[in-house]
Amino acid sequence: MGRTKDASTALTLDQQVDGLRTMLEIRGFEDECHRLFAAGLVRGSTHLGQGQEAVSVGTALALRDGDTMTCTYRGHAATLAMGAPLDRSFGEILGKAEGLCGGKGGSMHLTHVESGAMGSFAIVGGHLPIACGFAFASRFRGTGEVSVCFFGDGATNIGAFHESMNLASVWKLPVVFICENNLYGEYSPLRSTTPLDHLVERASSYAMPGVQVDGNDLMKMHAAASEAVSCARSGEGPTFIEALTYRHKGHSRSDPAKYRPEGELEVWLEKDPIEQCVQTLLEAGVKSERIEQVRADAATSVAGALERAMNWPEPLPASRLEHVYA
Amino acid sequence: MGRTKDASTALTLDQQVDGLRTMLEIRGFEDECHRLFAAGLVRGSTHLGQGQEAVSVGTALALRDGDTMTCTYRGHAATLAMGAPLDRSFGEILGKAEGLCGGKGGSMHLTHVESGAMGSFAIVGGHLPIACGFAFASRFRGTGEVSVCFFGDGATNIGAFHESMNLASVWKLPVVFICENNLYGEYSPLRSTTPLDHLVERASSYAMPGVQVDGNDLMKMHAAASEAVSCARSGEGPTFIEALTYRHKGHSRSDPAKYRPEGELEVWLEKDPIEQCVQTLLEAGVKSERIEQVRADAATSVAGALERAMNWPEPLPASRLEHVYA
Amino acid sequence: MTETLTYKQAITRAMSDELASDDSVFVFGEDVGAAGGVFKATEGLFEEFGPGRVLDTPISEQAIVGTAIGAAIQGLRPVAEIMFADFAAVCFDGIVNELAKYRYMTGGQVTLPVTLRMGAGGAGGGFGAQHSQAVENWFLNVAGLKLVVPATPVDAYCLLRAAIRDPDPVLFFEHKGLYNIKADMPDEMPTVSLGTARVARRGNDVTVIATQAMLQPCLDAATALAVDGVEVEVIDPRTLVPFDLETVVTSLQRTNRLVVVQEASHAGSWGATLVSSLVQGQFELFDSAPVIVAAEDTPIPFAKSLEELWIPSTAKVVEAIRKVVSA
Amino acid sequence: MTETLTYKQAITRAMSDELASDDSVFVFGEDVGAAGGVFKATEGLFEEFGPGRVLDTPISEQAIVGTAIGAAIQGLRPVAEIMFADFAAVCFDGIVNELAKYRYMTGGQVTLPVTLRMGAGGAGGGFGAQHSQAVENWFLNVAGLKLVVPATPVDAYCLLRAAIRDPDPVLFFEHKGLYNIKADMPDEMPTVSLGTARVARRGNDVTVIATQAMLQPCLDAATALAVDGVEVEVIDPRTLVPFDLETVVTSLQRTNRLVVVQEASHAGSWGATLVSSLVQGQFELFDSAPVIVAAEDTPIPFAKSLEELWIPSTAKVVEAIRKVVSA
Ligand SMILES: Cc1ncc(C[n+]2csc(CCOP(=O)(O)OP(=O)(O)O)c2C)c(N)n1
Ligand SMILES: Cc1ncc(C[n+]2csc(CCOP(=O)(O)OP(=O)(O)O)c2C)c(N)n1
Ligand SMILES: [Mg+2]
Ligand SMILES: [Mg+2]
Repeated sequence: MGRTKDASTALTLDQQVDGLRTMLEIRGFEDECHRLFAAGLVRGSTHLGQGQEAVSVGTALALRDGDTMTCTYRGHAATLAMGAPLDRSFGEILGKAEGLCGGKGGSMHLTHVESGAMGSFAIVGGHLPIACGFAFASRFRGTGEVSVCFFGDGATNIGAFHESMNLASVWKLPVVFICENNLYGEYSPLRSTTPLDHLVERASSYAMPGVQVDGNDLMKMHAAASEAVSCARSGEGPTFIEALTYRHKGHSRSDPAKYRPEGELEVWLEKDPIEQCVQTLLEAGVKSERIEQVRADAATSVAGALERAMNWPEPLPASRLEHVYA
Repeated sequence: MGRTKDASTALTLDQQVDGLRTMLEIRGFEDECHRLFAAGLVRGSTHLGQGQEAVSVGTALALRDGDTMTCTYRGHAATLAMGAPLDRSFGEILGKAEGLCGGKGGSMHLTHVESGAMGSFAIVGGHLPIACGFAFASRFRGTGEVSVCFFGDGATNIGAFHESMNLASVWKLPVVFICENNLYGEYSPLRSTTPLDHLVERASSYAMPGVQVDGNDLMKMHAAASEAVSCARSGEGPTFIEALTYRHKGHSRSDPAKYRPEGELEVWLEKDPIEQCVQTLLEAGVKSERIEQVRADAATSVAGALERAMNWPEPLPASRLEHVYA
Repeated sequence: MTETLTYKQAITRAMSDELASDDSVFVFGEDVGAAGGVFKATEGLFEEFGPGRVLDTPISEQAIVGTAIGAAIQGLRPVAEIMFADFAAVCFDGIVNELAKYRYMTGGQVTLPVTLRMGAGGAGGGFGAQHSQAVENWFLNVAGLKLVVPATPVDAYCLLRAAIRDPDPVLFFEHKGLYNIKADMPDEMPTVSLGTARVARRGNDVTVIATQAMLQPCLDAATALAVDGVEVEVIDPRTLVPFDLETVVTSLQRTNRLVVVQEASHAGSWGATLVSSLVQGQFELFDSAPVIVAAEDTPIPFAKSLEELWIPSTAKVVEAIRKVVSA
Repeated sequence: MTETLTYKQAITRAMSDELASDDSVFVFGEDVGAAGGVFKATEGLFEEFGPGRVLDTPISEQAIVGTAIGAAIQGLRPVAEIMFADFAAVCFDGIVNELAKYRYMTGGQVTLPVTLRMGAGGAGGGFGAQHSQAVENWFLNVAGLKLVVPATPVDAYCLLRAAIRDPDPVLFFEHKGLYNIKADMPDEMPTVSLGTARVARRGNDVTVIATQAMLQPCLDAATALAVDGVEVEVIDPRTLVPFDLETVVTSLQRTNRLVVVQEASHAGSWGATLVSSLVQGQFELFDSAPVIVAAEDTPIPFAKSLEELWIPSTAKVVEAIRKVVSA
């Protein structure tokens, strides 16, 4: 996906269309994952984020080459938004030799260092300290690179969150913490585990600027991320962004999401980031044919990527013994 | 030390005198520890808290039987304030059979469950989750017992602090978190590790009431603790108290405290909690003879306790194999 | 009518029976309440015992372990779930420095009847390197903990009850690959004490020791080798601490040959510990070098074909047994 | 003129030389900067290299380890101090689940040249159960880490430089009881690679393996036994992972008798691992049962008289050697 040159500028229409395409590819990718899982072609667990795409894509549009991104097991969107190839991402989930990690990571660990997708982490909170490390390296070398870190609402209750927020603030590290508040940590509603309605309030505990944003609105998400990124880049330190969003599926493959109050999903389906984006574009004068073309292109690229990945070979047995040490 | 029957009442003069005596005993105890250490009679490390006595004593005066207290390696004051015997506390530090823990814990682990002194913990933050457990037990059984937890300013940057504060708040546990802000974590001034001037601000991250108090003023400390304790007892949940105080000595035996700005110690010596308390009592009409008597009594009891402890035998060799399991 | 339960149901039943019979027992952890647990091992407990006895927590494993410690010191019997055992790493301090040592450091002032349940092992399920580890091996060098590794539904039930009854901290490792295995429950549940091994198959030629999911390949290997007249004894220690060395030694006195099979790499493992103990104490009993069939010395790879090579297979067990009996 | 350095000074010197020769090296941790470290092992570095290269952190070990990981992935060479090794428990997840596995899980996309220094062991100093542990044993079952346990000032220097140069995560355990021992430095410092043992004393009758503070009792025992004509070979593996098995096997081929001495209890220890490896691979070399002289299976007690009994003593080592040579 094309990145903006100057992060603080609002997105052009073309960039928005680009963002839409990425969101559509991600959606297509995750819908396929869902099918693959149901068909028994993907093992273990998989955590889908349909409905949350605008958070990752809006943020990625605010980054430039050299910036880094870390995310969670629910990290397909973020990894793809950074520019990890669709086919190799499918490949990893299918455990193929050409997978992003040679088949050794799996769905929860998609990583593509080349594009700045520095990892999906499966221990809640585990990557927040590491995101500080990327930011530290940037400051140490004076590169201006920004470290963006995605995590969930539930993750704000784990110790690593606290230590990372504090260190980032006291060291004024160029990191942007983006909490994807999708209202649930696994099956637990936020308010049952957290004594706050607005997680953004936690920022003040670290004297850090905090921003709450509609995470389903690509433009708003991009704007919030851009501002935080340029603060970070210019040495003003970290920002905490609470992006309000929702996952359409359950927590993981095995979750039918019965804990949702009736009607909640429907409300959020109405706020689907992709359809909202389409609406905005149409209103801004983009032709519906162009949108249909983008939809079709995204579908084609997903289908092509999946087909390639399905045909890739299994990893070589000897590969399992590699990469324990350098 | 006598505990108040009704925690929310202000201290009577007698109680204040009682508090003074306890502070004097603690001071005497710690001064002796200092000497013992210098004389090579205490091994390992020891963390003294001269100057911080009013925090522990003011709080302990707000508790009733059954309440519990947890503290850090700098825990002599808190343990003694709860009522742990002076002689057995000396005994523990000297590694004697009659020591509070049979000589198996040492200076950093003084524990006297009988009086509610549930432990001194040597891993920063390690006891905050445990304090939640005591509070949970109280709520589970409906006993109304309150769990009080002391820790330092530096400890507010460790993960366990965050998890404990959050859990206590969301579960409305009867726990009082008392941060003894003595301006330093080891040799690091607070502001070099923490992006806040007032740690009490951290309470809002947990929707918890936060109170800042002069930790060198016995009466104010007692008042703040009393209010928090009665909230906790009545089911209103936890409170975070930031008690401003200062340690007269270095962090541990090996620290000459060179990092202090010139004059800082002198300012705080002026605010010595014991001398302040004496002053208040004199102003309230307590005779200076009575005060002198209290000083003498405290000195005598410390000296007697130390003498007894010094004469106690070493632990039996076989005792080292006991208490690994029940 | 005999009742058939899965390993998971047996675990739920054990908690349910404990909750019913002892008011001081409570169950808590992430999503163990209304949702019945990520592994569904606490299903129904919330409905039966209510939110006062079965509690959901935030994602705060340090707070969970600490709460268990404090509650236990006050005389309750907490049963906490750590979900995937790999998450024991985020509360390792609470377990190793506080839970394991509190009683000792305080000179025995209290006991700590804490049970920490966790879904362990399960390599082969495609959960990747951070959700499949045989975490029990992390705790071997830490005095003060008991480590339970049940392999059957009956043992899962009996040992979990024993763990909850036990006055000491117990880490209870539920093997994720076994949650759905089934067994008939005896009408009267036996009492199993921690520290008693189970002989899973009798034989006189070689002693094979394995736990949990590694027992099946051992039993399969035994069946295969029986055809060739090799009689394999298979022993399931059931608990790693305390370890029933006696049952193993008694077996070794007959067989004089030892194979250990484990779902973990060799260094710092319980198998290495066992072999070391036995050669130190019973050197003369060994007619041939003992063999440990261990998992490979790498993190657990995700891809099916790689993960299968990581785990000890029946073929590898057969090979190891042939080696020790022919030496 | 030969220079004499303490173990601690050798460590400082190694960091200083690395900071001077490689711009990508930085040193950080709690109070390692202006204060020079709780153990004073970073004294002078802050003054020499400034606050950009030598940094104080909050009390946040998880953040420290994570920062090291992220910085290393980006090509820096972080040297982090965890102060007392026991505190590795509060950042165990970062070390075991992230640091050790990142390279593997990502299919080798990067290397992680992280060095985590920690003050380990030191039982005997009266620091109690939470500040004296031989923490290296917690990490044995975790693939992806290298474990270094230097015993002398020269090795401390050489191995720390090797650790910082190494492309993989290295846990560097500085024994607190050795910080003040002194040695003459050679004019030209040798290069020591991780995974090469050092023969501390030659002998043909029995091979004794020990690390760090346990070497002295072994050497003392060797001296004592020499009087009786027992020639003891003492080997210091210097690194536990990688482990130089070859040097040990070569010795065993001559002596056929083995004693391991360690400042840690037996279960899950490096000694048990070594004995298990050797009897599996070199069974025929053993003329008698190997013996491990281990610390007692309890937390470390505080009182001097108890703590002394916890640690393997020269007398116990002598006894063990006598036992294996006479068997
Ligand atoms: C330390 C740790 N504890 C528990 C888990 C199990 N777990 C996986 S995802 C999850 C919920 C996380 O919720 P949230 O942070 O809101 O992210 P979301 O899944 O909603 O994206 C939990 C508890 C884990 N992976 N790591
Ligand atoms: C997890 C952990 N990290 C580091 C230490 C070392 N340490 C002991 S005391 C201390 C400073 C604590 O400062 P603070 O919380 O302000 O308490 P104070 O000592 O001032 O009473 C540190 C870093 C420790 N014991 N545990
Ligand atoms: Mg969520
Ligand atoms: Mg302090």
